[in-house]
Amino acid sequence: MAEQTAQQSEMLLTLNNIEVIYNHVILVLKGVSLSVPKGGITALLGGNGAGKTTTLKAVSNLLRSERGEVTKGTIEYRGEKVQSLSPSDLVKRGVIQVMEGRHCFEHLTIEENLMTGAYTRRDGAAEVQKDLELVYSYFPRLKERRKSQAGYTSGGEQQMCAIGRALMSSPETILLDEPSMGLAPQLVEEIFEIVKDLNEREGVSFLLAEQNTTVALRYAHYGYILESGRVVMDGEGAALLENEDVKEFYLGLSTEGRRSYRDVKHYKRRKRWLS
Amino acid sequence: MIFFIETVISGLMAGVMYALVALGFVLIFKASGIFNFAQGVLALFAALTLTGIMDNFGLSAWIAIPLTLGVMVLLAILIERLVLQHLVNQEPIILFMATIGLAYVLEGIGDILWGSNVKVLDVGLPNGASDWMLDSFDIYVEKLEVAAAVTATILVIVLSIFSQYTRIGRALRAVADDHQAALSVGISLRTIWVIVWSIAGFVALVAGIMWGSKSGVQFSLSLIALKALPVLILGGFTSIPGAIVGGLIIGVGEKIAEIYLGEVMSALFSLDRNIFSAIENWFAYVLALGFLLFRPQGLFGERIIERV
Amino acid sequence: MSQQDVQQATSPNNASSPVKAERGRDVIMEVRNITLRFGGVVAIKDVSFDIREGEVRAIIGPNGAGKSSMLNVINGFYHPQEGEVWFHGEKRKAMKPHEIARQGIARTFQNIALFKGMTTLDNIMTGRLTKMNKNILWQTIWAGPAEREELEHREFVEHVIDFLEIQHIRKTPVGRLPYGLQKRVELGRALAAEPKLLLLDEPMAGMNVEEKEDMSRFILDVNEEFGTTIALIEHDMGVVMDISDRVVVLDYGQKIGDGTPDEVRSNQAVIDAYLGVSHD
Amino acid sequence: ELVIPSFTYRTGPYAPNGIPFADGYADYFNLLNERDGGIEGQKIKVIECETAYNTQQGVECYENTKGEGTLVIQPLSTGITYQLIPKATSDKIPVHSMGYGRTSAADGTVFPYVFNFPGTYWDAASIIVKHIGATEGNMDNLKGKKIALVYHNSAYGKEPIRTLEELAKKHGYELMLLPVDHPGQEQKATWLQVRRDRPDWVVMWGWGVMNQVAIKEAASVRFPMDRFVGVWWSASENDVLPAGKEADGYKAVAFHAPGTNFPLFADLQKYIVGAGKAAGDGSHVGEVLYNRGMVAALWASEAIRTAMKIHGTMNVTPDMVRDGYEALDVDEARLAELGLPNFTVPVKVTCANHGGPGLGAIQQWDANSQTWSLITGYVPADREVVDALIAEDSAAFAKEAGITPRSCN
Amino acid sequence: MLYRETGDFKTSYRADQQIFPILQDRVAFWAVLAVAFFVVPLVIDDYWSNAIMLPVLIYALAAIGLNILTGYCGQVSLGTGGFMAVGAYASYKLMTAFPELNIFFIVLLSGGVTALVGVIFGLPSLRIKGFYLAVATLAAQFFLVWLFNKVPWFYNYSATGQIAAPERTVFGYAVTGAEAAPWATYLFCLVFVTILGFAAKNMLRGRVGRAWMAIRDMDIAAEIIGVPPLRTKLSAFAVSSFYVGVAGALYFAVWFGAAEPTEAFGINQSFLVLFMIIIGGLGSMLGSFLGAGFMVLMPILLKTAMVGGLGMQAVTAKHIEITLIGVLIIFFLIVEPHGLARLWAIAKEKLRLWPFPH
Ligand SMILES: Nc1ncnc2c1ncn2[C@@H]1O[C@H](COP(=O)(O)OP(=O)(O)OP(=O)(O)O)[C@@H](O)[C@H]1O
Ligand SMILES: Nc1ncnc2c1ncn2[C@@H]1O[C@H](COP(=O)(O)OP(=O)(O)OP(=O)(O)O)[C@@H](O)[C@H]1O
Ligand SMILES: CC(C)C[C@H](N)C(=O)O
Ligand SMILES: [Mg+2]
Ligand SMILES: [Mg+2]
Repeated sequence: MAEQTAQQSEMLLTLNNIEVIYNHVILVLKGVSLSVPKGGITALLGGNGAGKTTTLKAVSNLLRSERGEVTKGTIEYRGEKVQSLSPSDLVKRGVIQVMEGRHCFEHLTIEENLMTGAYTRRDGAAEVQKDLELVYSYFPRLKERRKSQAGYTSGGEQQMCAIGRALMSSPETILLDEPSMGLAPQLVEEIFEIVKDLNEREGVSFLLAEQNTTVALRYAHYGYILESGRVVMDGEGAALLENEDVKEFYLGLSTEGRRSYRDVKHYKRRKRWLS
Repeated sequence: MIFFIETVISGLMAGVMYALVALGFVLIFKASGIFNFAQGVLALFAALTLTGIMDNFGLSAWIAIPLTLGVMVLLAILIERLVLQHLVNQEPIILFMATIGLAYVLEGIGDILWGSNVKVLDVGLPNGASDWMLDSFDIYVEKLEVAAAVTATILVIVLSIFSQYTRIGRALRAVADDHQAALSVGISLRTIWVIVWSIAGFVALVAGIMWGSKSGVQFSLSLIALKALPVLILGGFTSIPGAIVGGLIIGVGEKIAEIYLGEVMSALFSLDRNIFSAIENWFAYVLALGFLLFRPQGLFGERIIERV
Repeated sequence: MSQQDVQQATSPNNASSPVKAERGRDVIMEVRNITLRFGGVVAIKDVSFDIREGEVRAIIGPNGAGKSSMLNVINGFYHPQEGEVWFHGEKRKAMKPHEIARQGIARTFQNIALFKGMTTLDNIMTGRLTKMNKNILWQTIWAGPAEREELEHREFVEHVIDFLEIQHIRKTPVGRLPYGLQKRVELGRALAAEPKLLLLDEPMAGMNVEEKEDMSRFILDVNEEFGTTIALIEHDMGVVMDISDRVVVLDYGQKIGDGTPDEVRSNQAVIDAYLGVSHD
Repeated sequence: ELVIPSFTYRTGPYAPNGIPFADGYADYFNLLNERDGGIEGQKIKVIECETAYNTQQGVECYENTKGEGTLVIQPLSTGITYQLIPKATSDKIPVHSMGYGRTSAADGTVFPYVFNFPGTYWDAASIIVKHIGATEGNMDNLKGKKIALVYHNSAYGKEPIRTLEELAKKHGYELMLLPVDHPGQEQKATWLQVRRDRPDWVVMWGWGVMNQVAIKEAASVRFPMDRFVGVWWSASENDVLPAGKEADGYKAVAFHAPGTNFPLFADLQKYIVGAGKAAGDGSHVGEVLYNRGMVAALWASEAIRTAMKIHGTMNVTPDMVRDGYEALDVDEARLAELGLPNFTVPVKVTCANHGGPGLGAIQQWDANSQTWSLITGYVPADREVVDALIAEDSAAFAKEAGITPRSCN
Repeated sequence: MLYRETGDFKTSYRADQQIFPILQDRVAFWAVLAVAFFVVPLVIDDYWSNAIMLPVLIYALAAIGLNILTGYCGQVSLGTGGFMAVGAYASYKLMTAFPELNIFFIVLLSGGVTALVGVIFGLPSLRIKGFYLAVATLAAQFFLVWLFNKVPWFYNYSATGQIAAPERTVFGYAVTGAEAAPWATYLFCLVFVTILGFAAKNMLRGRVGRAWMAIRDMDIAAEIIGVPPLRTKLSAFAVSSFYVGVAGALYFAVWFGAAEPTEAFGINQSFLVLFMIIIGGLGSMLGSFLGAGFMVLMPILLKTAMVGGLGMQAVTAKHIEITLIGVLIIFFLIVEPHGLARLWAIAKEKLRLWPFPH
């Protein structure tokens, strides 16, 4: 699936050795470098607390509002340093983030939520309307619930809403944080199909943090694996899928094939590349 | 009977005056989830600036009002730059506290700039009781308050439309729900905040003009904020029309209570009727509280979302 | 994704599940003809099923099917317009959620609902509040009964902490923890209540395989070692098929399937509505 | 150096009233310093302390200035005065609550360190009733009349109620009580009641914004201004100006004259205001409350002078100043000497009587010329009623606080 | 590494549950307490007592009370002034009705009375939340003040509604009334603050405190895991009001000696105490003290610096002081929204890492 990434493409987003500290004392990212090529799907993998969300927030500049800051390194988008920009400047440049844990506007209806996604757009109501229909066609469930306040919809519906909202800004790059969380299996596939579709048809680039490694690597052109705030491995999607360590620790496949969750034994198997 | 009608009317009028102040609160709360304690001081500050400009430079109200408005916009920008910008994504109570700090600052600066003497504010609004009402119906209505009622109505209509149906309006409500998510979709909190605080400054100016014309411009003007609070919870923190409906209910309720409760109590329980005087203040709150027990979000407020 | 992928993902070599079906004949919880409406939205429509003592019962279904609402009905947060809830063979009267908690039903939440300002330890200690009762005056003095009670329960909670392997974050405020650990703490809080029936709402969302394995192990251990009955909502079919004894499937508020994992997996209605067919 | 703290409120809701008073108080002392080199050659040091009319800050000011050798305290607030009575008494520092504070403090035997001359609130109430009687023809005509009291709903505003009730019994008028809560911007209900019940007279015990609003509202409900009488604290320029023409004819009781028509003001202009040494911006000179500040300062300086004479020392202590106050005698002649002939009532304080003569005149506002002027001479209060009440109240206080009244003979 | 917890291992849960688990903190705390009890009384004078120590102690007590309700149980209240009034009037009525009763018990009883009143006004909290509740508690504030102002029974029918505290003694030393010595009033308050401070800390670290915090952090989840909301909230109202009531009684009887409800217990009091806990730190005992200290001392310091130090005019100084207080509030919020207590904690954390940045 990922063979077409072989060609060398121009880098859209580059993180160069960044370090992030929360609250002046908690050091979370310890020198992360990665890059997202134009028109590529790049996956960011890693266990809980590895720093995936932090990395994405560093890019979209949402860290500041959580009392975190990038203390070292640079972040460049299209060759421009973007660290000092505001989140809305980034959105205007075509970078939008889908936040982990949904973050819908509770009191707004689903449709109003989607419309806020189009806040920065200047290309006219008709275009926006078209995209709204597109989002509804991706997620028919949202259309059914369009007049409900987002706060009263189910977890999955909120997740769809959050993704749909980002699509409404007709972005160039999407930072997707755990898009599959809480979605039913067929929807997970669908989401990734949408990603692929947007990527291929519209040339949208993606940086996605995902726990569902199997699916993510199947769609991603390139992947980085993060552990405790450091990149410990990277490679093409397909190559990572074949890596023995990745198989063992992220895919749950042992040499005998897929393990049953029931048979997992009571011992600690976690492997650390480095710490 | 005439007297009862008169009581009701004066209650309505008082209510409108409260609503003018409440409106400022609602705007900011609705648009950013901030309970703006400084609203009263903002009204004082606006009125002080207006009189300051008029008296010191001998300008007419027509020039001074737009100038004051300019000052209020400038103030909004400063508030955003120096305060709010640094408090994105904080809990409501922290933002509330910051507005208290702001209230102190504005009070101090207002004093330093314009002094604490009483200033007479005359922008040409009609004053005194309406002779026509008094002569033909023997009902006493203040002309100033009629003007206030008209202004308030216009404000409410315009602001409701603005917040419900425009792109910016939607963004305002989004910010109130979730700062981070709003940032993430590209809503610039800074712009939004400057916009709402400017509008709130405008509303404060209107309130300042009305109250200032009524009782002179001086520190006490900032205390009218307290009168707006019961109105606010009754109408709902997030509802612009709620501010006016709440105002009317509170206004009428407290006037009727103040005038009649003593009589009723002395008739029913032979209690000293003098005890039941000066009850307006707490009565307004108790009345609002009564409504809240049935609708915890106020009459028109947004439902409080309770889910797990 | 192909049909085959789904098959593969959902059918590991799970040899052990038939054995479990034998266990637990007594029905501990039963919902009968539950209908729940929110204004015009019908979240649950005439759904009945039971949960047997000691089993792991999964509830699955597409997004918005009414799964979480069902858990909310079971623990008394939502009051269905129609239908009955039977617990321990008795029809349950209208009750407040906290009273129901005292009857031995604990749960975790889909959107983590930890007490953000408190440490892991304190969060889990709150799970034992239903079991603590020394009055407030003793509390003010501390030394004496209140301290004894505190230490006794602390002991229990430390077991839970050891069990979930979260010793290292004992004193960390939970707001700072990564998502997966928060889920684990939430499980700990529920376990601390020593529930008879444990309701888990998507306990493994946002975890990678390794973490899901850990979580599965915790769930199974709880189930096996303490005999706790478990009802769980989960979207990862692999997990559901592996660890549950019986599965109920909801779709648009209605029950469309109920049975062992294998039965459910081959149910055409379930495949259509939930497991999905390929788009290739 | 003579240390005199000035408890001011130049901020807060009551600042518009506090400012002119504070200016007058400070300017008078400064004039003495500049012109005469102080009192009998002793320079006066005025220490301003801002209370914002707030009790807590008042207490802080008291404790703070006490250490500096405070000679007399004028808290300018009934609330603070009540607070300081026990403290100052035990610290032996005289308190002069001039025309405010606790009325029964007029009884020097029970309150040895508190003075409230030249008149108390009860005197004021009685003088107002007398004026009403006079206007109605004679006191008997009060029978069946209705008098409303619009008052600040605090210890201050409640002070006159007792007396007015007592007088109602004596003269047969009906008393209607209308409290107004702080700060008093909203008085609709109050004035509607006035409109409905149509009292013949309205008496006001207000302060701050309450005064202005009341006068405006009274005008709106067409209550005749010449039947509306305030206490001396409800009669400054601030209170009537906002109502414009409508305020014409409003009355109040007064114990000193308004305006600048006195020789002393020439000196004031020369040494202080003109010399740029005014405490404020000089704009309040001659206003009612400014002049009142001056009177307060005048009596304080005379008391200090008296104390110096009695004790034969230039270094007076607060305790000595108390003696000075108790021997204070500023008669017409002395006033003329001071450049303020007929500026205020002649005052003679004694050990037993700290309340002074209890005289008051009625002043009236003329909206056209924007001036206050006295329209009656100084008349005494109904001593029979007032003194009895004072005796009763101070005896009750003495009992409660366990004080044995000192003997004054 | 000036400040360390490494090497300070706990071998029992009991040791781990102490108020100050770290040895250095423990030592520092007892040292402060020792100074407060044995050194300060020897040097204190009227000014220090009346203008600084009593206000700090009494407001700290009120702040602890409000912090329990707002900081720990999440129920924002603006009724503090009203509840302090209840404490004050209760103590006044008790003092005058039972002259023989020791003032110590009078103060405690006043707290008890206030707790009852607090429970009544806490009832709406079951339905009303957040700022709605905050504004609704103003009903209590205004109603109570009105009550004490209007119903003559409360002020023993005195002419103006003022109440004054008669002299009462402890071990023969006057602690109320004008004759009370500064050290006596100070120690009397300090004893209350110490005892009640420990009591609060004990409640907070145990069952009761956890239930409150659970309600604060997420009331619905708390209810679902078995915390009864009404009982818990009302207990917070009761305990909080008890503290506030005791503070009110001390405020009136010991500090001021006289009071009038509209002035002394007005809405400004409510706000002041709220400022204290927010500036000090919501949900922090230390914060209650720091906040009280800050709000009492800051104006005095500014005033002293500007009037005494720079020789400014009182008015100008006052205006600048008001402005500066506002600026400082905002400044501290921006530096650390969680209050001075958190700032202190971060400072300690930095010290622990010192000299390394992290
Ligand atoms: N606001 C914050 N303050 C302090 N620490 C934080 C904050 N946010 C995150 N952290 C810490 O940063 C580390 C990385 O967190 P992050 O959320 O980036 O992980 P993640 O890889 O996205 O994990 P998950 O898969 O669980 O979402 C964690 O250890 C977390 O405790
Ligand atoms: N309190 C409520 N008010 C209104 N509608 C509600 C409420 N709770 C749930 N709903 C609606 O009921 C339906 C079922 O919701 P529920 O949360 O039970 O779904 P779910 O099966 O848990 O889905 P998911 O897998 O996405 O979490 C949804 O359409 C939701 O919008
Ligand atoms: C100037 C004042 C002393 C009058 C004031 N209203 C009082 O408290 O009595
Ligand atoms: Mg994450
Ligand atoms: Mg759900």
